[in-house]
Amino acid sequence: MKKRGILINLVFAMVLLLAACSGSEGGTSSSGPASGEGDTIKIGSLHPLSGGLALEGQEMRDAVKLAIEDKNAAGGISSIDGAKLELIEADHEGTPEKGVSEVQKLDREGVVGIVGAYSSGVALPATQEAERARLPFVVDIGSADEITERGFKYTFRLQPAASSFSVDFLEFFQDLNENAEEKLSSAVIVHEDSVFGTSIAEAIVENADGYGLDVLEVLPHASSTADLSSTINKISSLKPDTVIVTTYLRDGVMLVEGIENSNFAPKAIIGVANGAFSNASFFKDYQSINNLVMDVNYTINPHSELANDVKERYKEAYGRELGPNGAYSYMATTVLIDAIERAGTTDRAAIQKALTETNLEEHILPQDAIKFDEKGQNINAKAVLNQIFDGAPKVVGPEEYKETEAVYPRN
Amino acid sequence: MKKSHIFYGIGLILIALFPFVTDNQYFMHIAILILYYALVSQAWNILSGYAGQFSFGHAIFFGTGAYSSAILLSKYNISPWIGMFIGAIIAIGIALLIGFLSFRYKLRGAYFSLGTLAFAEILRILVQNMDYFNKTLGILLPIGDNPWLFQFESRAGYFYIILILTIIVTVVAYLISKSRLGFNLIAIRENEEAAQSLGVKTFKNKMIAIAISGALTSVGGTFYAQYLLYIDPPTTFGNDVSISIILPAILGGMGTILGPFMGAIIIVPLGELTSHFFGGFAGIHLMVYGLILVLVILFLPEGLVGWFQEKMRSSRLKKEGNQNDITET
Amino acid sequence: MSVELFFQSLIDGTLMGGIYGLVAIGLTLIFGVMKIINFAQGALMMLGMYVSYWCFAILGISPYLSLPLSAIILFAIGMTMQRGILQRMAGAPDHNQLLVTLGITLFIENLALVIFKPDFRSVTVDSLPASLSFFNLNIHTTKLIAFLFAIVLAIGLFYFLKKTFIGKAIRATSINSQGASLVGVNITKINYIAFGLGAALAGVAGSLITPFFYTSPTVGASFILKGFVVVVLGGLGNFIGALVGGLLIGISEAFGGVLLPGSLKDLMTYLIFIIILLLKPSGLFGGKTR
Amino acid sequence: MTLLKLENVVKKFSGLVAVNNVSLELHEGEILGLIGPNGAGKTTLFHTICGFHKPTTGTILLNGEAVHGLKPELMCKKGVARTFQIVQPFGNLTLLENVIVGAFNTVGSYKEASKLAMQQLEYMGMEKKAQDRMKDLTFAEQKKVEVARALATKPKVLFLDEVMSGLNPTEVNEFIELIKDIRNSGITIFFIEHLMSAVMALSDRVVVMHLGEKIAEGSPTVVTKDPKVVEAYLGEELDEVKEVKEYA
Repeated sequence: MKKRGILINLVFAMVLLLAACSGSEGGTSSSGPASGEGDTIKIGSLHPLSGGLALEGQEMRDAVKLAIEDKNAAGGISSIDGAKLELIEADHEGTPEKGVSEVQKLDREGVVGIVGAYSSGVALPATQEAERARLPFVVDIGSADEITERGFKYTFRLQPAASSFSVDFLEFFQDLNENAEEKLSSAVIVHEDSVFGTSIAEAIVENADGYGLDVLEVLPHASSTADLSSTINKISSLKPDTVIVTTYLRDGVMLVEGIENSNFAPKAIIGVANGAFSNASFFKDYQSINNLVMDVNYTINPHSELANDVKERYKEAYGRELGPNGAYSYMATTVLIDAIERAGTTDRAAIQKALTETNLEEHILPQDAIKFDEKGQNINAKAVLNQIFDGAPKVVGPEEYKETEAVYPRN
Repeated sequence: MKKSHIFYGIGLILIALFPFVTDNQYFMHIAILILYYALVSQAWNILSGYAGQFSFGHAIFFGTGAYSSAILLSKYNISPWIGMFIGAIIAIGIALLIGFLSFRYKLRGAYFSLGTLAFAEILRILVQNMDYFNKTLGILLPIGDNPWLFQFESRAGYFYIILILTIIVTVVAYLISKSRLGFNLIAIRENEEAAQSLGVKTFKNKMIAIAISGALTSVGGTFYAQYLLYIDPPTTFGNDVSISIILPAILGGMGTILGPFMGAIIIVPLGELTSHFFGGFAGIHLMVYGLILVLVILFLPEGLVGWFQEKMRSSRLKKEGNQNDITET
Repeated sequence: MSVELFFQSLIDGTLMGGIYGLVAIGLTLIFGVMKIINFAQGALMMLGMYVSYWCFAILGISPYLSLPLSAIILFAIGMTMQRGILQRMAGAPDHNQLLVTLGITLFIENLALVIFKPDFRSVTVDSLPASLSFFNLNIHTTKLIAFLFAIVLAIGLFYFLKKTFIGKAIRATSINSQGASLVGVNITKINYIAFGLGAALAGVAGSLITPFFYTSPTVGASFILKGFVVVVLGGLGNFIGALVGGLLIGISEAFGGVLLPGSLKDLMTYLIFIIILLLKPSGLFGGKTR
Repeated sequence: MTLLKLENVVKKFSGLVAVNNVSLELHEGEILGLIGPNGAGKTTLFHTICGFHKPTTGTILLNGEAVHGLKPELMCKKGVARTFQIVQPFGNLTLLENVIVGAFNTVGSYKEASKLAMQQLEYMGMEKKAQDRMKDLTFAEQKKVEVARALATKPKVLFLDEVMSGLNPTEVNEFIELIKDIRNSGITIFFIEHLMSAVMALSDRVVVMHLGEKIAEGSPTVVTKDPKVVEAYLGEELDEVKEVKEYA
């Protein structure tokens, strides 16, 4: 009875499918980059440009753009006759399947490498897809340990893994206590409950004993929560010396504001890879509450002139401060460009090989030369300890990047 | 009947040949996504399109399938082929529990929708807080090329699996639509009182519908987990998942066999095309996507297949009308 | 649990509950009268937040002063939505309306993303102290104001529906639109007004929460699900019910957050919701069952 | 032989007594009419017998078996079929599909069900429109399909609730013949009707209800002369009273 309608639909479906198939034959072949002599060399940027993480994603995309423009302004890739670089943007919207399809799309566009991810949930399947396509993927931000634990050849990561963050934090904590008159030990950990916050918090709890840290309670919350007052009430009732915080920007501000307005003042507030405490708008807009807040974070080397130059030009071009996320995107792109330059070709395998041999000394991060271990992890990656003084962050650790002494405990 | 079978056969062969036409990974991935969305949407269609119980929380079953097979593989080294069935059985259990509560207490219309949504949120929060499920860290599955463990070197392997699964689910839906169960479900959707008066056991039939729908959706969840190899609570139990399960069937035509497939064949490429053409301006592609969604629902309220059927029907009526005129004159 | 913690949780829960109620008031009007599950309500609230934000950023006006403007603008947007899209779907199945509002949400949110950029923006009200404290307990000032507004709005709307002609017409339409049209109520017009009013209330809610909540394109998502829960708890179209439902959720969350481990406090909301849905689907204050 | 027996059936709705202590018997093979002014509780009585309402007190026996409180679907399985005062079509389905739903009450396969359904449509003279959608039909046509749908469940007894309202005289006459025919095929009929001509022409016996109570029972000619019945109809629409008196 419905037969005829169904048949017509089916035919329609076939036509669509066939159109898709023939389209594919006309398209670029899937293996190998399309760019030949005289063409531009394409670099993919894969970040969350829309949705709840759009702010971070767009900041990072802009940093990739800046790195590419810098290289082009400097004459392009000199080992390939000054070939110019071209940015291909992709938006993974924070969803894994979109991440996979965007990697494939970038692959089809003929990029020679991808910089990106931000969310670990997308980084995991996206790097896997890149591995399948033998396409170098430099993860700028993406903290889940597993990203570099799968034995992939084409995956490299600049940011320290979650576990190393936690260890960095614990070491800073121990140092602070050694130099302080009053030793702090009890702490409450507040974290947003996605992979990012959870993995860091869990690693801290696991290793806390060895560093004299006594975790009273772990308080997770959804990153889009409307209200943190019960978290704050719980903190005031537990009265810990320290509040350890891993959150995104919005909830981080809500938390500090809430603590400030409560009857309880912890002796230290220390962020770990915190999305708020190293954010320019937090320094500027929240001076009444942010004084002496600390953060252990991947960030920009304060002593590097190159870093200051990049920061200034970023602000000029995009009207926004270059945050830690953007700094890593900038460097991840630079690392990829450096590898292309050394490979002297757009062959992806050659670029992958060049990436493994990376030894980049001129950079804007507070670490020694950027080098990857056999898993693709940036081995010298290091977090620094920041503290906010009168609305400006200063590095207070480790020794070699220190700008000033830490105030600890803060009251 | 015979003629249509031939058509379907040819159609299937054409689809099955797809991997031979292209070795382009991107098109393969899109084809897989289309089939996968057709599958889960068809499964949803059984409960919501046929039986008229509009679920807004099918992520419940999707996540159950994804997590069951992933946990069984990563913790107990049980092949996802077996995990798929265990997941389906667990999904049936959850479906019957939710169904019992909802139908016993007569949740209807929007209330049933909001109720299922709340159940999905409850499951997400529970999974997110239990160590057994690795909390929010999710589960990363090993990569490999052992077909016994649902792993394939080439994408074609995944393509054929999802093709076969989608065919099975579509055939199941077709058989239901031509059976007593199917007619009972549609009758419940159209008018529950009238259905009862004709001997339709509404409670029992709704329970069967939610069980079948849940089990088949969980199969889709298993495939998703094994295809992307990483799952976490928001991408399996989140609201967005429920919505993306619903959309193809609505666009294609709820309560029709080909609806979910037609919807998927439109909506997946639509998402890709909008991000292709407007991708350079973050946000605009989703604006266009939202706009097209509104327009389609506004102008094709019965979905594409429903619209076609209506066209067919009215042209047939017109023809008959003409014939009557001729005979009368 | 100490006495102090108990009362502080009670205060915070009550304030937050009032805010959930505030968000739900517009929703319950649209849901109650037009039976539309309006997913775009969160997006409309976000637009209200931006109205207040820009008034603050450009003109330095406090959100409490820009509140009427945001109500008027949102009223116009709501009416346009109803007129241009939803009215055309009268008689379409419920789920189609729901999906259309979903499409509209996607459109509005991403439009905001394109125009306003994804930045989190905040408004400060310097003329007010951040919090009042007594007996060692703290009350968040701007939350308190939002809470008081919620009460005033709920009661005001309650009487608006009871006493005024338009209010009565809205109620008549919600009970029996055919009957209402028979006695001379212009249903189409009432629907415009009701939807416009619902949107305006979203705008007001948005303006009121800007002083203590970040403004960003996706902010609506934080409130919309809870909004629906509150609406059903309170009973469709029942403003006082929405307020009480909000309080119930707010307080249970406040105590759940203190007493339950992890992020299980969110579980409370949905468990309460399902229990009410099953046992008393007409809501806490609904007289008749469906 | 008694097919259906009601003993002291009471149905209250939050204080309001809709059916008050009604007892009656339905004999196998008869056509029993149920009349009474508006609000007499006729439809509520039907609902109560067919399982849509639970009787507050009282017993209902079908072939000697207590069936009160059973759900409508189980009543249907036991051979009780009905139509509705306001038609309850499956609007988006075709006529044939509507009737197939009923046919599946006793039949398992689609093939058999559609065959049975087609037979019922032919019986009602609706086979030409089998592929039309129910919602596109006229009111009178929908009523016919509803009867076909009920018959497709293969009932022992058929409850018809004002099946002839809104029909023109020719259609009424057709329907009267049809109902007789259905009874002759062995199905017992219990019907509510306002149209007195139809009641007089069809009924073997008539039961009269007023304000929830049974006030009279007997052959149509006797009942319509009953002063209690005439009184009950006073205050009703005039022509109906006239009609009752006409037959009195």
